[in-house]
Amino acid sequence: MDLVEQFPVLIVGLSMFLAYTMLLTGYLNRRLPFFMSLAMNSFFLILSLFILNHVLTVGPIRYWQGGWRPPWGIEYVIDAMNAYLLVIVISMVILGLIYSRGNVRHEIEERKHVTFYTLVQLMAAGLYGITVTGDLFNMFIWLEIASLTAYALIAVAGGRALRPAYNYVIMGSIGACLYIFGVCWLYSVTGTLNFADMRLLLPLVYDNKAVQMAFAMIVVGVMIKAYIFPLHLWQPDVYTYAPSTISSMMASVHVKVMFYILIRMFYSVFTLEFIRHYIGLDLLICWVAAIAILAGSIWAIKQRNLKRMLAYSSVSQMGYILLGVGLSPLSPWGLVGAAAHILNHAIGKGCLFMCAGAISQQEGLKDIRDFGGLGKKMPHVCAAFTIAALSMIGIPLTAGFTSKLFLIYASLDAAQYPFVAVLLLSGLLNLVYFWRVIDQMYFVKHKETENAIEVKEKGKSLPLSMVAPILILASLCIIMGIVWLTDIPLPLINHILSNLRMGVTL
Amino acid sequence: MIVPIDLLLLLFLLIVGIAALWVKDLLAAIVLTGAYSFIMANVWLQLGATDVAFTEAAVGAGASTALMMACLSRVPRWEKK
Amino acid sequence: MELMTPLFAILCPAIAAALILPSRNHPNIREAWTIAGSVAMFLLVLSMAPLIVKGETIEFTLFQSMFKNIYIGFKVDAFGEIFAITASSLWILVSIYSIGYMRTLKEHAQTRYYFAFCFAIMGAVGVALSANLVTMFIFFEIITVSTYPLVIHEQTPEALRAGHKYLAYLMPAGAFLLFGIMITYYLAGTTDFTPGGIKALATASPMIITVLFFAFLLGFMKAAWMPFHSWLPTAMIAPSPVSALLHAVAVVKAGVFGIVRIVGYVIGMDLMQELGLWLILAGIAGFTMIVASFFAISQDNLKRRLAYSTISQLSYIILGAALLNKESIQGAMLHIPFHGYMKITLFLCAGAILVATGKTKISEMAGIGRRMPVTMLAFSVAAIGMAGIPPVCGFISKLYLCMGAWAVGSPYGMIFLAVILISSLLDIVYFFPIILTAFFKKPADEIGAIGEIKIKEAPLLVVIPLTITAIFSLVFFIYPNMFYIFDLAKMAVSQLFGGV
Amino acid sequence: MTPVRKTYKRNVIIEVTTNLMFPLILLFGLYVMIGTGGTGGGFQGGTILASAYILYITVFGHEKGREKMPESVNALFKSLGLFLYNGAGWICVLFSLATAQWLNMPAFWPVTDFVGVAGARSFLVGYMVSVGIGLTVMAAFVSQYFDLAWKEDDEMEGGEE
Amino acid sequence: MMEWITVHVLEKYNFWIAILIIIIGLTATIVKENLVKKLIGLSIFQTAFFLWVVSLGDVGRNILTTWGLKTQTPPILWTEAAEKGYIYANPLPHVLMLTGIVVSAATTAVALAIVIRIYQKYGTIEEDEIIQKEMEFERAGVI
Repeated sequence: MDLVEQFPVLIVGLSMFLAYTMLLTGYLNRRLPFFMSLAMNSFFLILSLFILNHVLTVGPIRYWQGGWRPPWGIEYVIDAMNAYLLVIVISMVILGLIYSRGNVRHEIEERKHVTFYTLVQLMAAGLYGITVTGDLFNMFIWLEIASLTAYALIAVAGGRALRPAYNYVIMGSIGACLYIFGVCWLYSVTGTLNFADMRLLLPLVYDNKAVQMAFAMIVVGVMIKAYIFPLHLWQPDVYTYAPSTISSMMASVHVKVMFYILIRMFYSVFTLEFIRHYIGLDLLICWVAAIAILAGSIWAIKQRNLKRMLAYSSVSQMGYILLGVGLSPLSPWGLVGAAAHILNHAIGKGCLFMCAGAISQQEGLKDIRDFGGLGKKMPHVCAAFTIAALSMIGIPLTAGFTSKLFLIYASLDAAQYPFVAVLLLSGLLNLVYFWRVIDQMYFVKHKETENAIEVKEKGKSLPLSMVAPILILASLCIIMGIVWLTDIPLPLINHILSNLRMGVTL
Repeated sequence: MIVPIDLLLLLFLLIVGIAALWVKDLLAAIVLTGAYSFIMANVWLQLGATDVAFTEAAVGAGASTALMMACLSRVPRWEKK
Repeated sequence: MELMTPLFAILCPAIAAALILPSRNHPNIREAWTIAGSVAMFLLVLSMAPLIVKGETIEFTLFQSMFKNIYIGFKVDAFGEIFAITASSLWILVSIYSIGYMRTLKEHAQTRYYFAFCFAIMGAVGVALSANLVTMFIFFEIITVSTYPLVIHEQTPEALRAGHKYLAYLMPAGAFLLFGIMITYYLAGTTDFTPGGIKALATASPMIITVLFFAFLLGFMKAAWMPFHSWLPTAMIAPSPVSALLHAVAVVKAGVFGIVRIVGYVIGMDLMQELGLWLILAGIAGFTMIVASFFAISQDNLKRRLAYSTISQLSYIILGAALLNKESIQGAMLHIPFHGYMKITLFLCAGAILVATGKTKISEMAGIGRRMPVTMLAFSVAAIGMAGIPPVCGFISKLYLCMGAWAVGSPYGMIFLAVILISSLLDIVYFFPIILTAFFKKPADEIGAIGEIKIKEAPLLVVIPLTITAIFSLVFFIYPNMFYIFDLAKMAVSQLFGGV
Repeated sequence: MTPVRKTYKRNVIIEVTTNLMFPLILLFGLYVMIGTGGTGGGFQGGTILASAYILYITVFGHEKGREKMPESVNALFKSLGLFLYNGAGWICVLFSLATAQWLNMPAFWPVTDFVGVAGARSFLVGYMVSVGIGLTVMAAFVSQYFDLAWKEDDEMEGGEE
Repeated sequence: MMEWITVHVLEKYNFWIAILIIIIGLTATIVKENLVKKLIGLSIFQTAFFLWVVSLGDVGRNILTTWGLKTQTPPILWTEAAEKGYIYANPLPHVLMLTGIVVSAATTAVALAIVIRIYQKYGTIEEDEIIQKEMEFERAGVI
């Protein structure tokens, strides 16, 4: 057994281990937990890169916990999709942590810092767990760990965040229950919880109503957590009032992992044949996604609060990923688009939320209409915001363009022409609401009111720990925009397609 | 398992569950929730799930109820509508 | 032939932009970077011309993309080289002009201006040199985004509204273009520019080709064909050098360039002929030529009149491409640089008048020709060229266009010949009043003002570039092969029509 | 209703009963945790342990409760439990380097045999896991109870902000 | 018809009652304004759902005809029992539900903490009043 095959369990186990060690060391020194978390997560990043390399060169990693064989024991399976997501999740967690260093001091009372970092680390552990596991029920446990910590982290902000947090608790619990409900039904039919095993056993009972119902339940349950359009009602408030670090992490990582569950369910537990022939859900999902894309964008146009606008924008962008997932039974490019957008949206939206936090921290501004002349006061943050916004709009040479390109081609390839129009229209709607902010930042002449000067004197300049992640993410938007255009990710994509057994490679 | 007892317990379960949601007094509601959990534990015992029953008795009927009570000591006792 | 030159040419403005940003507090250094970048780019672009005249094609693949048969790279053929030479040579002059213009008017946010300008030019030259539609689209969008800060340079609510209008037209255009590109790739499996059209498209159904054609036509809204033209006059709120280079050359010519590319290199002449699409395109072009000229007559604002003139002239190029024969296409290709030189002269003159007198309206310009003889002389030369009167280069391209229309032969050809001639006549109608006003009309307030208003020529840095462009417009008539342009056009046509 | 902060009222019977019951409940919790002869039961046991503390806190008030279970000790228990649980897994990894597997109990057997507790075998690891879970659960529930029921002195009734 | 009822309703009364309680709980979770009541609804919903799943693990129940004790043991398999051919309940759903109970308890705790914070902030735990207060605060510019 290779050493690298230990790494998945090392990442998950050590994350949990670390979280509680941080809690203890918090009593010795309040600052220590942050550094411990940062160091260990950086270590995990290296490990995850090794895993990615191993997966791409050798093949999927299968790890049996406790030496129990898969149908009974819990299996960790890492194929290309997991490894890719794991790298994204860990790097976004690291950047979020660095950002939180400056931001948390501003938004959260000092005595809660240790708990805050512990919870963040626990949430990260939950997300890593979801990513590596190959067992339906184990996934539920990690899902709940990630969700429970998220509830708490949102409520940490206090004030307006509380009611949204409570709503999220209720909605999230219902979603998790639906998920586990579906899993139990599947179990009652097949008697196994392992992805691979279930994939083998399920085709015999695809006709079974229980299986189809279970599929629907799982999908709806996960969709609540991933705030697909009609189920998104808890989300805008949460993203608006949560601490900026958490908004950023939720938007960039948490929801991506939820989507990962969806993708797993579609292609690792169920198969393309099931989705296409037995329930015919593929097009329904596409239409839901299309409505989400348009509705999210239209709602975003109506918003005045920057973070709320970004939240609705996220609703719309989740539609992109769902559209990719929905199209992939018909065209492999759909999955490519979804996989690409998972990364592109993570870096883009992460950056935007971080910028929103930075702006409200330094200048105390939340309303877009007050942003006049911000480009001069906070040049770096505004430049990063602009780049990330362009990426969201889908201007070429930014990351967002490539995912749009893949998705448009997927819709053409699948002969679903309405979605081409939806995607193009959505790009224009994104333009409307993001351009408003860019206009305000750079081009609108602002009145140099006394109030503004006062604020400027009062506000300290941002610490490097906040600006650095923002700039890194903004530059990643451009770097990834070019990398996705090249054929560098092709092996990864081919691995993902073959591991999810799409039957085709590019 | 003994079916009459099983049925009886399930009936209780239904009644207690509805009652817990019905009453305006939150204290009563919480106590009824505890009762509900405890009856549920009995049902599970009937179903041969001793370990789950045990856990539910400890966690659902015990700890959760205690936590809710603790919470109730700080929020109003009566539901408004 | 594999050569890195196109890449270096594209990188020149990008590097200049990167250097401009840190030296924002030192205006002289900043502008030195701009000029250095422009000269370097021009030399690099020009250095490719001799090779291309010999019939070579310079290719450089940057990288293969995830799509099969789509690579991001450059392929310099004769047609692209014409546009690249035009844009890059004019950039040098406009950079010099900008320095004089911006400093005299003490404009704000000059760093942003130069920065965005570099990217806009990069986009234009990138469009010229790109090897396939995807690469072209990337540079197209770079043009759109980078010209926005230039359009709203004034930052007044009015300018912002103009900028929004600009985006509201060009961004949907980008969406249509992307749609067209994806359809092309879906149908043909490639988007490379192939002289004579992509073969695989010939087998597609006529319906889809028609849809594709209209998608591209809408996508190249930058060509300002009617009725999707109104962003162009609105965008004239930008500073004069911007109007000059971008809205007479870079942006709009990129759109026209795209249409010619589509006609000649993607859909192909045969298919255009077969499906009758050429008639639609020629009809749109002819309509635009006439109507825009009428619009121009009624404008009092000089720059707006020039804008409508631009719209009209751009359609000459579209018409040339639509008529689908050697002469017309050669005329279209020649009209790109020639019109560029003439129109930029006009815009630079308008800017010079603004700098010297602060006047923008034609009715206020009475007698200005006597105070600013050099400027108005240059203006007259360019205006004569616009109307297609020798000895200015506009005559040559229009001659070829007329020959092309004649060569079509059918009644349609005669109609379009008439359209070209009428439009030229209208050119005279709206340009000569300006010249007459400037030289022969006495200013109304001359008596009271003669002592106080000392109207002189604009600063030297402003006057020199416009003089040079005017002289070049004349030189092109005598020696059309300057910068290899005539040879390149001939080569492009022979490539298109199968090496005759 | 107008909640009035009443001073703490002592009730001898309840206090004495609680004092009597407290160790017994703890004992029962421990029995559930490790006394049943196998793995499992950690969570239930932990809850029962916690219920003992919750009873104590309810009867004697928070101040005395905090004396019984200070915050730092609580955090220590919370962490310690997880260390035990997680550590059992890591120990197994360490002792089974050839086929290193997390929580692979058979890997631990040679060691137990060597030490001379062959009869315990995997139970040793099982106990570690159980006790770990139990401790964490107990500490978590107790701290939750503290947090929920702890009325800060400056807390205003009616919730004016 | 009778047979259908017997097979689908009477023999599966556990499931039916569980579904009934699930519906009641879910309705309460959504309809009730009081936050604690919402939570109670959620807890009832979750527990009923666990009942549903545990019923799955109860193998071989064809009881209505054979009233009385059944050879069924707790899910611990020892050799003797296996030799004697005892039917034992499937342990896996139980294990799953153990975890589920834990999760529901944790959810309850988190939600209760948030409820208390909400009460401290708004002085009420009725959702409509909270929303009203939020709007008032917003108008007053407190938040």
